[in-house]
Formats: sequence, structure tokens, C-alpha cells
Amino acid sequence: MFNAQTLELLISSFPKILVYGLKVSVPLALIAFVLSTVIAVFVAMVQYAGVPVVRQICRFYIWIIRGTPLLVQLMVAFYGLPLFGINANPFLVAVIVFSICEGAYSAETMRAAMEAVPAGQLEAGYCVGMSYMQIMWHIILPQAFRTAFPSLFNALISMVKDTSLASSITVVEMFTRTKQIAGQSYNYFPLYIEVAAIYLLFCTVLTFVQKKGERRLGNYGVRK
Amino acid sequence: MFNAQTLELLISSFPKILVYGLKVSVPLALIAFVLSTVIAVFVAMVQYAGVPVVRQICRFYIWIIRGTPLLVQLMVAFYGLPLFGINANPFLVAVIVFSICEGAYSAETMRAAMEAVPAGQLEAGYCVGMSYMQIMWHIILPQAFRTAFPSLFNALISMVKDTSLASSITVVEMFTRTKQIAGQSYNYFPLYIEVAAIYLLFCTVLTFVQKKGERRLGNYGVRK
Amino acid sequence: GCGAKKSDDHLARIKEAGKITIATEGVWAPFTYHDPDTDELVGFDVEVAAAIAEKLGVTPEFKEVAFDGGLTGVSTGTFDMMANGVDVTDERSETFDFTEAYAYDHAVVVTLASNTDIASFDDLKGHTTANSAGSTYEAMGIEYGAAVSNVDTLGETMTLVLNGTVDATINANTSAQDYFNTTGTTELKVAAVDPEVTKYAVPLAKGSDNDSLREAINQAIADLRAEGKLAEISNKYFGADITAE
Amino acid sequence: MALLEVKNLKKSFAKTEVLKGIDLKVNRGDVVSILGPSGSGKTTLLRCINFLEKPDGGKLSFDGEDYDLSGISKSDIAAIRKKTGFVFQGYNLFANKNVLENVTLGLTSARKIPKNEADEKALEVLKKVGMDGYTDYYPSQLSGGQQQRVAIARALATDPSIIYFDEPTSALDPQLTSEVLEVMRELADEGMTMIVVTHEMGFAKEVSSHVVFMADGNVVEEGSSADFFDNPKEVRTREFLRLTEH
Amino acid sequence: MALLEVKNLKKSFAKTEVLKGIDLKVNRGDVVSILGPSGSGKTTLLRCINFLEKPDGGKLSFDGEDYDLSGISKSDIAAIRKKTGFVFQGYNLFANKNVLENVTLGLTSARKIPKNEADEKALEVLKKVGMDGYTDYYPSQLSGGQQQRVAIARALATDPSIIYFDEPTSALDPQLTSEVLEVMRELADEGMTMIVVTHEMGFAKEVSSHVVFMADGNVVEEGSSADFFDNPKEVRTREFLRLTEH
Ligand SMILES: Nc1ncnc2c1ncn2[C@@H]1O[C@H](COP(=O)(O)OP(=O)(O)OP(=O)(O)O)[C@@H](O)[C@H]1O
Ligand SMILES: Nc1ncnc2c1ncn2[C@@H]1O[C@H](COP(=O)(O)OP(=O)(O)OP(=O)(O)O)[C@@H](O)[C@H]1O
Ligand SMILES: [Mg+2]
Ligand SMILES: [Mg+2]
Repeated sequence: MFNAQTLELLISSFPKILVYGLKVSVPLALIAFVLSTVIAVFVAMVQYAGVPVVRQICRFYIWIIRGTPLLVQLMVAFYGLPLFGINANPFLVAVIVFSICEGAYSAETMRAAMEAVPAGQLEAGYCVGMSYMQIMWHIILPQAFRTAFPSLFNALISMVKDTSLASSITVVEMFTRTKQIAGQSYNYFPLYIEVAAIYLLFCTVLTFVQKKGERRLGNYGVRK
Repeated sequence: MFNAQTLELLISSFPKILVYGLKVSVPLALIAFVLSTVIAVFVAMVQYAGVPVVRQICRFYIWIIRGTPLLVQLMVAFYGLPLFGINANPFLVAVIVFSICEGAYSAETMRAAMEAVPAGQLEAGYCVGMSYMQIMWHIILPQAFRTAFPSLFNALISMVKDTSLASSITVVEMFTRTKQIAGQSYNYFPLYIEVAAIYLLFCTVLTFVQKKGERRLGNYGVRK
Repeated sequence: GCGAKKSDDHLARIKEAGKITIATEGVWAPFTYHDPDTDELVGFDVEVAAAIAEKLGVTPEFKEVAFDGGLTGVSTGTFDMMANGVDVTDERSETFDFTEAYAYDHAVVVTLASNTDIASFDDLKGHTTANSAGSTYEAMGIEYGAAVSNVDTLGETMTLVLNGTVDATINANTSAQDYFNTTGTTELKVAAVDPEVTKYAVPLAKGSDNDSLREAINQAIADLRAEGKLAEISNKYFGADITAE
Repeated sequence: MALLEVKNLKKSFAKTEVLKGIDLKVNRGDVVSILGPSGSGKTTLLRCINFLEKPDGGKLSFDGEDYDLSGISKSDIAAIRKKTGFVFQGYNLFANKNVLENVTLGLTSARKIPKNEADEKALEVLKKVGMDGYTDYYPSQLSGGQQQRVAIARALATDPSIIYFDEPTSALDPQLTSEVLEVMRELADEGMTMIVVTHEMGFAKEVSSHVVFMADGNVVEEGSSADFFDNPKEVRTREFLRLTEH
Repeated sequence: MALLEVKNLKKSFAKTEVLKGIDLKVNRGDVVSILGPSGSGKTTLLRCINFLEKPDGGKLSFDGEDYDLSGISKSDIAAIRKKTGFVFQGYNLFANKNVLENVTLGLTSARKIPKNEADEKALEVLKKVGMDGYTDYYPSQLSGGQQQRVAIARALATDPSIIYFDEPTSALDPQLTSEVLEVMRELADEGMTMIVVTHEMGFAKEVSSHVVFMADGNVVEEGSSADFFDNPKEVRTREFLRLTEH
């Protein structure tokens, strides 16, 4: 299985696979990561503040999304939408579904992080005359985000790999691209190892960015 | 697509799918969860204690495993082992690979939870004459486990769904079973919705067990 | 465009749009795959579908998608049709309306060349096979009393046979031959051929909306067959004509 | 006329009544010390009059306006809070902001004062508490006494009519305590109105104009600082003063 | 012969020398108070002699055995720790164990004493600190004073030759402080050997037999308790005593 011909295949396919990682998998994961974080912050805030009805809706959202497979969510969104006359771009649908799905997980992370900010921070904000939203924006969210950051980044790293599910809705990303190439020669195994190595490369870069980011966000003078 | 015939299909397939959930997906996830937790505790402890060389090995393990897709890990294990003359049972391979993969993620969770136990707990243990391992066992690990429990359970809920990847190494679990049934009539969509509902059922039960478990583990008299 | 009232007839809508969307996997040689040299989507099904589109007077627009997604998309109208060596059974005909067959195939049993236990489908009883979940071949394996394992792709199935993990695999004769040709393996052989014929046809969503489209595709297939075009494509990819029964 | 007057303030948690009808009057320039055993409701009283807890009943008149404590509107709460300062026992400095930002945030964000004006004001009050050399330190980099002085500066920056202190020195060691008490003494001398919950008898005796002694949710005794310490009338007061003199 | 004698103990963190060569001698039955300003190295001293920090150099003789502080073996550390007790400023009770388990764990787990014997011993020491009614409470359900008394019971349970206290009352309010000091006074009366880092001048004066005053990593002055307070020799000592009398 591992001979000169395989080596040649690996070399020639490397750029082809890589380009789909850079063009599809990574952008998909990154955009969805940003959007999911926005969703997570909103959903976490609603629960933190205990907004009556909206809170229940958010719990329902988290329950449904965490309880069902991402693949099915993707298919429901992509093939279900046309039933309502909406013909969306598959990449767009993938971005939205990944954002919504990851948003549910990250919302729980953010909520826990917000609850870990001491209540005194909120009270002190009130006592200098700030409004609830001002306190959220300047005090609670920055501190919660710092706490949640490593977990959120972990989720991003997972998501880069999960993008392969998008093949069910016509999005050809890095993993499907690998299958295409492997399908030409039936030489799946070496190519799968190759794509794993490329994922590893991306994840190493992301881990590095995470470390930098953690330092950038600062730990507010706390010695570690 | 949704007609009387589909309804009949859904009803007749329900027990068939469910039984594969109870027989394969859930046991696979549960066994792997237990084993991965054992791995996680070990790996987290090695890092917490800063054991020289083993610590580097553990970091390497975490880096490789989190950086590569579970699917490829499964295939490397399953198709790679026979190259060394080992013909393992696919379910066993799946259990091992899921345990090792989840172990890497959970190790990070456990490590963070151990680091969150105040240093004074360790020092107080030394001061009453306990050994390092006694302190770990009686003091640090129970407290860390309590903190990590919700995250670990989240991972379990994800894993129940991820078991579907085991199909690539010949393990027929709930999702593959659904594909089999759908393949007879090519009526994928309704059956996918059905299997999603069954996943949701399992996850609801697990969430309930988690709540009970959290209460059982106790919060050591801390008022919430 | 949005807002404008859409025609109730699928064929009319396709003609109006000037294109037909065709779902295909793109990872299954020689039916639908990427040419190793040009990287273009090619294959028997791809060329047949393109020829059909030409007959309809529209441009083919291929959508590469996983098998389950492709069929789902056909049933919901996301794709107009699928060209992916979809084989017809009675049960599937209740979910989709199939056109006339454009190719025929036979199921074969593939084993190690050294295998002497299996010489017919009946010999499968008590042996292990591997196939993708939901495929016709999986059902056959079960029917003949084999213990069937599931994997995703043909390459994986063959690997399992080569490894000795399973005793045999059932697959389309066409696929098996292509695998032998592409990989040049001599360790495998066709151990048995099923006399029953497998029909490859185009699945369309159920409903009278599709009547005229099905008619048009049937006509296109008949014309292409009469013109010798189908045989030409078949010879190009299989080195044999599989388009006549 | 009194700056702040509380009448019949009541507050229960679940079944326990923590404040059983408190009356309190503070004139401009007063320094009122609140003493009392642990659990008597001192903190709860301060928190109620700044609405960190929702009072169950009572009247408040503040700066000439009358309010019903149990039914007060959000905008009234916001208005009152803009005229008061609060110094917590645990400092509660904003952990993600440096010293300067901690002091300016109440100005720039809550009062929309331009940044340069806010910085100027912040430096002025930080100087007053001797912390102007630490503007870019984060709270975690400061000692307890330094944090508490920044917290006082934060309260001062908004030019409040009154500042509430809840045991401002109880988390500090003796030396840091002296630093903070010194700052408070200066504020008193400058005529700042203050209510101070404290265990520091020395401070209560020397600095405050009035002393209120609470026990079990009631005001047991109150009076001028001199009267209270030299001539306590109630048995409970005497017992308390004896105990804290260990 | 001294129970514990430290000679020329040195300890640095990174570049800063925190202990610059400390000598300390404690006889059986002594109660030694260690005083000194914040940052003088008092906590570090206690932590070094119980090996919670690794000393850089110095000699220790303990219970008749001599050790080299910088090169002491793990088994010697374990042996010494089994004869000592430590009471932390922040209590450090085991959060996942109830009061009884907190006290018995050092017996059952570290010393393999049967559970029923350990329980008996635990009840005895809990009674001594007045906490025998709280055996099944968790630390988080107790007030600071109660927690500190349990911490003392935990240290007592193993029958140590000496107990080290690091500011045992500084996190407590005046009333809780009295409770804990009362327990320590009784221990002293019973002849327990103790080293107490404290800011409580009253305690140091009345209870301790010796006082050590530290500043900047050095012992500035030491002597009998009476001598030290009535007749301090060093300028720094006098300055310190004046400051803490605010
Ligand atoms: N959020 C709460 N829920 C329930 N009970 C509370 C709450 N806050 C305070 N209490 C109770 O109210 C009583 C008064 O508490 P408060 O903190 O006002 O006392 P304090 O006089 O400030 O005491 P200390 O001197 O210890 O600070 C106590 O018995 C306390 O347990
Ligand atoms: N782990 C550490 N790393 C670096 N410096 C430290 C560490 N622990 C203590 N120090 C420094 O050593 C010096 C002495 O600290 P130590 O805690 O022993 O003082 P202390 O006399 O107990 O003070 P306090 O009365 O405030 O408790 C201080 O300057 C402190 O900042
Ligand atoms: Mg209070
Ligand atoms: Mg100290």
C-alpha cells in the first residue's frame, strides 16, 4: 500500500486537499465560530438575567440542538427550506447551521462563565450608577469571556473537523475533497492519514493563536 | 414524501432503530465514557503533578488526538491493526478509539478542574501527614470531579451521537441502522428525523441522569 | 425568480431555467468520480446525465453531495434528478418515480483469489461480508445468510477482504472490475455472478408534476440508446456495453 | 432638613425577619457609625437603602424627595444611586479594569462625562487617597488596603451626597487598617456625609458624630458618639462594648 | 533541650531574599508569638519549617534529630510532619469532607488508625474546641470562627508535639476572634507547644511565653513576652507597637 506510487499520490494531492481546507473548512469553521459566539453571548445573557419567556425559549433551543445530530440539522435546514420556497446557498446554510449548533454548546459555557463572575462586580457597577447593560458590556462579559475563551477555542478546533458533515448538503470541503481524490485510485488509507495531518496542522496553528489570544485578552494582572 | 406509507415505515422502523440505540450506540458511548474518564484522570494527574517525561508524552497524546479527526483515528486503528497481524473485534476497536479520543478532551477538562481546587487543600493534606496519592484520592480528585462533572456529561451526550462514525469500521449502530432501513426505500429524510427524535430521547434521559448525579455527588453543603 | 408564479410542471420549470440540477457523489469510480489528470467530474453516470440534459435542451449543473443528501434533495426538489448508479427495486419505487433503466449490471461475489470455500451466492451462508449500509448488496448478503459488516466505500470493503477481516463482498460487477483494473490487484477474484439483473435508472420525486419530465428523460434514454451514444459511453468507462439488457 | 431619613424599614429573607422596622436620620455632614453583633442586620440595612436588596416596606426621604421603599421605581433607584457612593467590605473593584478605569467608569459610562475630564477627576480623588501613583495597576496587583483606598476613590469620584461604608477595614491587617481609617478621617474632616458600619471602636468613638447600635434587626440604642461610649443606657449595648474590648 | 531549633534559615523567591538567616529556638511547652509588619516573612518562616516551601539553606533540629534544611529527604519530611500540626489563616478545611471526616482523615488515612478509634479521638478534640455538635456539617456551612476551631481540632487530633498557627484570627470578626483565642488560651494552659504568627497584641502579651519580632526577613528582637512589650529595645519594635495601637 505504501509504495512510490502512493508517495507520488500523496505529494500531488497535498496542495489540492490543503486548498479546500483553506478555502472551505477553515473559513466555514471560523465564520461559524464568530456567529456562534454572538448567539452564545445572547442566549447566556438571557438566562443570566432570567428574562421570563425568552429564557424558556433559550432552554428549549439548547435542549433541541444539543439533543439531535448535526447531520440531521444540516439536512433539515438545507432540504427543508426549499419546501418553504427558500433556496439558500449551501455554504450559507452550513454556516448558519454550524453557528446555531455550536451556539447552543457555547451558550452553556458562557453562562457558566458569567455565573462565575462574583456578584459583587454587578453590585459595584450599580453603585457607581451604571445601567444593567453597561455593567454587562464593561464588566461581566469581558470577565466571562476571558474564562470561557479556552473552552470556546476547543470547540472551534472540533468544528474544523466537523465541517466534513457539510458534504451531505453539497458543500465540498477538505475531507470530501480527500474522498474524491481517493475514489480515483481506491487508495483511501494513505490519503486519510494525509488529511489527518493537515487537520493537525490547522489545529496546531489554532492552538497557537489561542495561546496568543489568551495572553492578549490579558489576565488582568493575575499571576499564574 | 410524508404520506400514509411513510407513516407506516416510521412506525415499523421505530423499534428496529431503537434497539440498535440501546444495544450499540448507548453502550458504546457509556463504556467509552467510563474508560475515557479513567484515562482523563490519569493524564490530568500526570500533568497536575508535573511528572517529567510522562508529562510530555501526555501533552503529545492530547495534541495528536485533538488535532486529528475521530474518523481517521478509527480507520487507522481498524485497518492498521491487521497490518500487525491483529484482527480485533470492530466494537472493541470502536470502544478503545472512542475512549482514547474522548480521554484527550476530558483530560483537559479534568486538569482545569484540578487546578481550580485551591492549593491550600493539598497543603492541608500534607500538614495532617497524608501522602500525595492519599491527598489526590481523598481530597483533590473528588472536588475536581464534582467541578468537571457537567462538562464530562456534556461530552457523553455528544459521544452518543458521534458513535455513528463507527460505521466506517463495520459497527452498525443506531444511525447506520437507520441508513440501512432507509436504503431499502431510499426514504431518508423522514427516517433521519425519526432517528434524531430517538437521539433527543436518549439525551433527555442522560440530562436527567446528570442532574440526579450532580445532586448525588453532593455540593458539600454549598448553597446555590 | 422570486415572486413570479412558478409553473406546476417540473419540465417546464427546468426549461425556463435553462438548466437541470443533478445530484451525484463524485467519489465512486467509474460511475461518478474525478479524473485523476484533469480533476474534472467524470464517469459513466455523469456523461449519461449530461447527454440526457443535452437532449432536454438544457445545461447540466452537477451538485456533488453525499448519497443520502442527494436522494433527500431529489425528494424535496432541491435537485431535479440524481445520477449515481441508483438501482431500482419495488420498495424504492414507492418512494421515487424511476425512469426507464439506462444500464444493467449483475451482482458478483468477490473473494481472495486463494479462496476455495465460496463458489456461489449460496456458499455465503455462515461467512462474513462487508458492504455499505443500506445498499442493495448488503440486503443480498443478509438474504443469503452471511454476517454483514458495514463500511462506507468500495475501497474499504476491498481492504477488508484483502486483510482477511471478512471473507467476501458483494458488489456490482462493474465496480469490482474497475477496482481490479485501477489497482491492478491479482489477489482478488470474482467468485460468483448473480444471474438476476440490476437496473440503473434516474430517480425523480413522486408526483404528477414530474410526469412530463419522466417522459422526456425516457425519450432521451431511448434516443441515446438508439443512437449508440449510451454504448459509446459505456465502452469508454467499462470496456464493455452494459446499457443493453 | 435631613439629607436621608429612613422610616420603618422592613426586610425579611424567606421566613426570617432581618430588619424589623428601622428608623434612621442622617443630616448633611454627619458621620454615623453603625455598630452591632454579627447577624444583626447592619449590612442588610445599607444594602436596602441603596437597593441592592429589595426592602419589604418603609419610607425613604432622600435629598428632599419622598419615596415608598417597597414600590420605588427603577428610574428613582437610578437617580438616588447617582447621588450615593458605596464602599464594600470586599472592595469589589472591577477585576478587568485598572485603577484609573475603575474610578472613571462611573463617570464616562454612567454619566457620559468626556474621558479627559473623567481622568482629571479620577487623578484628583486618587491623589486624595494616596493612590495616584498606581493608575495602571490592576486590582489583583494591589494589597487589600490599596484596593480599599481605590474603592473609596471610586465612590468619591462621582461627587456623591453621601457614602455608605460596609466594614471597610475588616478584611485588612492593622497597618492597612490605619491607612484606610486615615483616609476616612480626612473625608469626615472635609464634611463628607457618611454612614459607616464598623467594628473599629476607636474610629466610631473619635470620628463619628453619631452612633447607632443594632441587634436582632432593631436599633437598640443611638446617640451622639460621646454619649454612646461614655454612658451607654441599654444592657445589650454595655455587654457588646465589654465583649469587643478583649 | 529544645524541641525545635532553627539555625540560619534562608529562603528566596526569584531574586528577593525573604528570609535572611533566621534563628529560632522553641522548648517544650513554649508559646512563641511571632509579630512583624506585613511582608516581613512570618508566613514564609512557618511554611519553611513545615516544608510547604523548600528552604534554601539552614539547619533544623527537631525532637532530638538534626536535619539539613536544604537537603532534607522526603521520608524525613513525612516523619516531621506527622509530629506537627498546622493551622492556616484561611482554615483550609477539606471542602468535600464533613467536620468529623476533616478531623479523622489524618488518622485513618495517614496513620492507618481504625475508624472507630479515630472517631472517638475526633469527638474528644472537637469537644475541646466546642464543635462536637457539628460533626456532620460541611465547612461551607460553618462560620469562620467555627471553621477555624475545626481546623484546630484537626491539628490536635494527631497528638502533635507542636502546632504552628498562621494568623489564626485575622479573617474573623471581633466576636469570632474571641472564640478562637479562647481555645488557644486553653491549649496553652494545658502545656501545648505552639508557634503563633499573630496581629493580636492582647494574645501575644497575655498568653505567649516568648515573642519574636521580625522585619524584612530578619529577627529584629526577641525575648520573654513581658520584656518585649514593657521594654522594647529596638527602634523598629517601638515604632511597630505604636502603629498597631491606633
Ligand atoms: N441573601 C440572604 N438570604 C438569607 N439570609 C440572609 C441573606 N443575607 C443576610 N441574611 C441573614 O440576615 C441576617 C443579617 O445579616 P447581615 O449580613 O445584614 O448582618 P450584619 O449585621 O451585617 O452581620 P456581620 O457583622 O456579620 O456582617 C443574618 O442572619 C443573615 O444570615
Ligand atoms: N510564592 C511567593 N512567590 C514570590 N514571592 C513571595 C511568595 N510568597 C511570599 N512572597 C513574598 O515574600 C515576602 C514575605 O511574605 P510573607 O507572606 O512571609 O510575609 P508575612 O510576614 O507573612 O506577611 P503578612 O503579615 O502580610 O501575612 C513578601 O514580600 C511576599 O511578597
Ligand atoms: Mg455585614
Ligand atoms: Mg502571613
